[in-house]
Amino acid sequence: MDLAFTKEEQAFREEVRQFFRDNVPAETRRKMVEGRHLSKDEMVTWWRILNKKGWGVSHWPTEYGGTGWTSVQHYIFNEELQAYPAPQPLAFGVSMVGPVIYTFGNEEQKKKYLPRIANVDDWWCQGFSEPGSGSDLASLKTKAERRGDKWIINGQKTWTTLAQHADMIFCLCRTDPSAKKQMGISFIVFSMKSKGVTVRPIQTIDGGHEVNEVFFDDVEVPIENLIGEENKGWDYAKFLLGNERTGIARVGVSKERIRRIKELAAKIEAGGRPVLEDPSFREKLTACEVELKALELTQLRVVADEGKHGKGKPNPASSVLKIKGSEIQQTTTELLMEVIGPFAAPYDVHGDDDSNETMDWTAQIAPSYFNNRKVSIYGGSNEIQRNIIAKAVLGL
Amino acid sequence: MDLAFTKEEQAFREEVRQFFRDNVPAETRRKMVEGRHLSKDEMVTWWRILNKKGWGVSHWPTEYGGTGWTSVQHYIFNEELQAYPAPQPLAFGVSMVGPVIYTFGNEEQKKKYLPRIANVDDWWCQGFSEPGSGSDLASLKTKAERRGDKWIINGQKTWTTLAQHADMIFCLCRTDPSAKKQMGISFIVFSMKSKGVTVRPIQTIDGGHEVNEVFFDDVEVPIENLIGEENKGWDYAKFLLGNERTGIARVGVSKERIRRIKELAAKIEAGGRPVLEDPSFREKLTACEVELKALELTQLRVVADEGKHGKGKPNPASSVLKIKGSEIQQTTTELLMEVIGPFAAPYDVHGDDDSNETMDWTAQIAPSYFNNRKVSIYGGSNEIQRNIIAKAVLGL
Amino acid sequence: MDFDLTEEQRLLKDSIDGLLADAYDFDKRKLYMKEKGGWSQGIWSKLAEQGLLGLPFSEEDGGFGAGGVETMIVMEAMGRALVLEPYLATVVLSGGFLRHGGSAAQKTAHLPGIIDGSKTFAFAQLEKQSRYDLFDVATSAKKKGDGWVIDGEKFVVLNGENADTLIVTARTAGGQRDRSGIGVFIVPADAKGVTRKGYPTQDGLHAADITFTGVEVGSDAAIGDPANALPLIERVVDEARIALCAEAVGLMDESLKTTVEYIKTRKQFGVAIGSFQSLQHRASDMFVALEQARSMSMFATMAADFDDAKERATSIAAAKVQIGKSAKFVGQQAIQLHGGIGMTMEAKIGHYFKRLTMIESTFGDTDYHMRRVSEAGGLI
Amino acid sequence: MDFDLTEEQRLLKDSIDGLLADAYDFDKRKLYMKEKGGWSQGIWSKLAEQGLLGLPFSEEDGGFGAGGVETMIVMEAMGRALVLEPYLATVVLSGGFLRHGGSAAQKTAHLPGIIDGSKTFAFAQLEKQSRYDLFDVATSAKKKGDGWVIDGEKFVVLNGENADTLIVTARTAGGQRDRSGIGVFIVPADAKGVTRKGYPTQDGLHAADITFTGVEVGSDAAIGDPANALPLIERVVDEARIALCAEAVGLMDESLKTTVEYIKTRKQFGVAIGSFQSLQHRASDMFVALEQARSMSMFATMAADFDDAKERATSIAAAKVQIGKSAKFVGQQAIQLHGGIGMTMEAKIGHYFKRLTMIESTFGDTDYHMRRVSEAGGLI
Repeated sequence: MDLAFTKEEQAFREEVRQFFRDNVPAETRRKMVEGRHLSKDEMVTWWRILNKKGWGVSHWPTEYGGTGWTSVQHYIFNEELQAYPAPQPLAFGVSMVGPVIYTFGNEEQKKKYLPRIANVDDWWCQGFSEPGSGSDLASLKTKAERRGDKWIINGQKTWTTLAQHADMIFCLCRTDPSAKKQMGISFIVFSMKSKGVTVRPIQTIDGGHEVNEVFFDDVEVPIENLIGEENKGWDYAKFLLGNERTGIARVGVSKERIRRIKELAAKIEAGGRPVLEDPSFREKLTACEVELKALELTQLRVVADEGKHGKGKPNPASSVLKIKGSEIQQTTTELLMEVIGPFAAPYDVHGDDDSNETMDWTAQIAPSYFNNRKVSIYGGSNEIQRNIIAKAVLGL
Repeated sequence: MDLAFTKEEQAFREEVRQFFRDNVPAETRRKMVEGRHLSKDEMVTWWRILNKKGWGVSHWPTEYGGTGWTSVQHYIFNEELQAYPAPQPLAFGVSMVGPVIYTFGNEEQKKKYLPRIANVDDWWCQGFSEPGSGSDLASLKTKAERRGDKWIINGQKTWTTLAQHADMIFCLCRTDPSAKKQMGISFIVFSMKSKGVTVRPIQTIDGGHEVNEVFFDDVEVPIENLIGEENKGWDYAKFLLGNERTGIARVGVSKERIRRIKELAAKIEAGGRPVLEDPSFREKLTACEVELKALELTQLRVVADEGKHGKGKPNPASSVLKIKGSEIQQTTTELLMEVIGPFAAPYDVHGDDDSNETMDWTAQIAPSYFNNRKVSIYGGSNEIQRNIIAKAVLGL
Repeated sequence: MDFDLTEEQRLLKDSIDGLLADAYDFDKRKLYMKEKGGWSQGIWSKLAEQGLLGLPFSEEDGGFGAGGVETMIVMEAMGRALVLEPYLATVVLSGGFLRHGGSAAQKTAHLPGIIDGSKTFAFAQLEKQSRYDLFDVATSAKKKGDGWVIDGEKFVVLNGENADTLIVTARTAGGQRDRSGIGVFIVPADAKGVTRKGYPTQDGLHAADITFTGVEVGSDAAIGDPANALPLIERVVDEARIALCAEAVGLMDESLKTTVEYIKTRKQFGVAIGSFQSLQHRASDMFVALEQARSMSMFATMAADFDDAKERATSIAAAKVQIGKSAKFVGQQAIQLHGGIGMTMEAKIGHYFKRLTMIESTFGDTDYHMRRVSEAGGLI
Repeated sequence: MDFDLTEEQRLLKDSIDGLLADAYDFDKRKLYMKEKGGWSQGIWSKLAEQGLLGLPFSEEDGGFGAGGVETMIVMEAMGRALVLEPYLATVVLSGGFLRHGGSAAQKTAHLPGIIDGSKTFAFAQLEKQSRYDLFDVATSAKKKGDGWVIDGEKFVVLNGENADTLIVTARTAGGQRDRSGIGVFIVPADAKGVTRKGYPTQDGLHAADITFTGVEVGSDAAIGDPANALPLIERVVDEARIALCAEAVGLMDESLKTTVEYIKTRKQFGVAIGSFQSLQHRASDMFVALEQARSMSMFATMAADFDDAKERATSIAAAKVQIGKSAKFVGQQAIQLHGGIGMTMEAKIGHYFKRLTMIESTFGDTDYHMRRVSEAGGLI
């Protein structure tokens, strides 16, 4: 047991950090710091910089463009990326559909899709959730019927993140209506520009537009767009969801936000002294920092352990990452609310203008608090996570 | 709606308070303040003073010695009693078996038992819980078989509070083994001096001896000791448990303990200033005071409302009393632990000697913290209370 | 001590509940938000018609002489319906200044417009640096002839965009954080030198940042003692805090109801999610938080009449602490139990959550009032 | 970075786990409690035989030169078995003073007795007024000839009743709360003027209040610089805090296991209570608290080697915060989930709860360390 980073790991951290300093567009970073939404262009520009450096799909097998890093290196890369902050690679392409394609797709599919995913030539979105399915994903109803050399797709997806930007979708569709729940589902990819695809925005309580409803009305999809075997889609979905294990803690994001809290709390006064010097605020902040440090270590334990437990038997501590990670993210947004106090109230006074004064971006603080309520709901709600710990870890 | 106490109610409070000042033995009060155990003699002496004043069984019907007070008067009396502090009347006699006897007993039983209960000529204990029954009380196994003019009782009870002092027990016994769970249970009273009754102490984690196991081995009980009808005992038990509604919040007890915390925290220093001036300690204490004030009001609402909802349909807010009341009691013991800090460790250094120095009774602080863990377990655990709210109040 | 409503209070409750049941469902509310200033003049007129805008004013001033319990009833109902109209700003706050500090002439000039619904008011108090300290006032009112000249900036003034008349705190003497030397002034919103920048707030209400540049008002503009109005300000703001507590209870009550309804009907894994014990217990904890808040809302209402000023202030602060804590828990859990749908603008519950959130930081957040209670030596 | 145990660490773990599995079940522990001083000389000898008492000492001093990870492994195992023997007082604390500050002569005189199990030690530090501040020392050591005269009172000295030798903090100069002027002295427990009043502690260990009245020791009694030993004290106490963190992790780990076992078997309403979702989720939350504590125990172990003294101290303080919070939650919930049986002396779980409770207030409670982390500017 050696609990320190090696010299090599420290050097790697410095390299990564320097690359971000030199290459993340200043405007992109500023918007991230201020909790603003980025434009599609801003995101894609950055991802292409990353891909050019060879870090766009870092965790993919080297034959498809991956880096061959150790799990600790991946951890360091992600932490630095979140903490700088810069946008993480588009998960739907890089972390979700990419691995499914290189693992279960045929050669043609690999050649066709993987380079475009890496370079974000296509923006991907995920067609899993449906109205009514929620945590019970397998109850999905969207169906794909085979007609000649086409799939005819009908149904509705929801909570489809950034579908408004998307070129492609990977979709779970029921292909055998007579099979039981998890059976009879297939994993099909297709263009969002296809006739019959309609995207309807869902406005969330923070006033933002991140998620959408997507309707399929007799959408025709070439038969070769099925990934892997017909009716085996549920297995691929499980594989895909299982890949997302350690990123969910979002330690770097919370670290960055705590730095922001400290900066702001040192500036804003309450009762004639900076909020940062208020003992009860300070104690809450410290409590959050301690939990975050513990989570960081928990994450490192899981990272260091990856692969040792074998697929399907993750480190028991990994279940902690989602619960604590989301709680801490929420706490940081609550602390920001406390710092800003009565000035949380104005809604979008200044819009996205470029002014640099403090009060300009504080209108993002309440929306960020509201928006972050989602992190204990999505990706398997924290209640579901507790079920998982009880059953899979404690054997209850 | 008039949310202030009337002049009459205020005068009553003053009268009660003055009576306690004049009549509670000083030594009894001191022991209560310091969280020590009282001897049987000390308790009985005080209760007889109370009974002589006519306040021993205040909530009984006047024909059996009650006072005819309004529910607000009862509330004031109990609050002042807890806050003085002085021992509350022995619940097992006064609040539990007494009401069962005057409601369901025959004339002979009333004449025989009620005056002795009021004057604590008999110390009563409760024979309900059994090993294995816990929250599922109706699964009890102790049986009473009719043999001639006797009941022959065999079985075991547990968590029998202060059975070591008891002269009498009221006991739920299975009298019809063929009947379903709640059916076939009878309510029988008998002498703890009967042949075949064995009391075995249970030592609790605080080192105290409050509860016992009680074994019945062919105990012979006169047939007339059945209260009410045979096999209707479950109804009487429900009646009895339903009577204990507002006392459970123990607002006065928590108030008194908060006063003690403040006294001690003003004396003991941490980091060169009294603990009471430590902002984070202070905030926790204040938070607890606010919750307690809210609970006091909640209790007043329930009290003022008593009888209006009719039997069996209590004020929905009454379910709050047990949960919050126990949480606050536990918090106050935690705060005392924080005040005393490293000096919580010594176990019973000075025993029950009479020295008056601060450090003398601090050895009771940790035991009191340990002991108070029980308040969220007994009387229907807080988990059971949440089930009750969900089902009975929210309709889930 | 009696927690039952009197016959008149019962009638009042039925009246406001009835009005809102008819006129204020969630869809209608969306339409009201689009009206000028973000609320409905039609509803405001109905409130006036039913006498609700005149409730707390004395009969000789044209009102009904109602007390704190009546305001609690109205505010709780308004919370339950998520009402947008400026009752707090106009009747409770500005009306409060006129009631408690206004001269006969000021009352005559302004109360009829409030009571008949023709005028709305706003209370301009918050400054960039003041945060929750009512005595922290940088805006100045300097003597000029018989009158005053007001200069300064006020922020997040509720109903500030729409109000006909502003009630403004300004310093007439002393340093920025002195307790003395603060005055309260009536300023017509269209006075020369008043600039208003209006905007919606996070909870769908409307507010404004207001600049006062050499705004001249007459000698009759000062409410009460222009050299020492802090006690008046504290009293009126305390009444606003009490009203906010009641509104929050209404919001929480409706949030819990809505959530319980939702989990009873929403199905997952073939059963209603309300059948899962962990969600049941969460809902129970919400109920506990609500009832504790309800108790403290009543306590605050009661405390407004306490003789001892310190005890009154501490009690109301304590109520705001409890309401803040309960509101946060109930609001957050209501969203959590709704799941994804709770995150959308289309669902009602998120709007309750947002209003509850904003109430927490209005006139002092939980920490601020916790400190006040602590510094006063607590409640016991 | 590597969280795996080395081969040697694995062997160490097996060795201590094996020893305790054989010799330290709950019933045997009850017998050990009744031995002189409240712990078993037999177990102590076995620990010595297996080399565990010499673990952290250098090979030239007769030890094994093991590091922090090894102490973590041992303390966690001891926590799991609820060990009574004075490892913390003798090996970690007193041994720590000798290791880090002792002269060659002091090591030669004292380490062999520690390593072979023939002598135990105690660290006399706490004073009536000092609470958690290590620099708050009223006990005095006054120069007399070449040696020192010690006067003062120490409280709750772990193993103080039984120890052969005491390590005592005493002030050689300055005021009671000065950071300089503090020395550390080796005092034979049977020295003239030493009075010990022993007693059991709430968790079943033993401690003593010790009075020093004109206790004379030689010039060789001072460990390190008698005028400036606070850095040494802070270092050693930090190591004790790290050891306590590991012990607490062992206690929590076993508490959770015991609780899960219990709710799997305990039946109510005809089913195992572990089938109720609310209890399942509570157990899950206990698991989360345990894993967070485990992480911070490792972090503290790692932090002992940090170069930056301030970062080291802050990191260890942070670990104590996390351990304190987790210990409280896990301990309390373990009792709650056990129900009535958890309240009895007969059940194992209550004893875990009590030891966890005592650890929280040893060498600084959660609030104390929280303040230290805050004052250092936090962790980020």
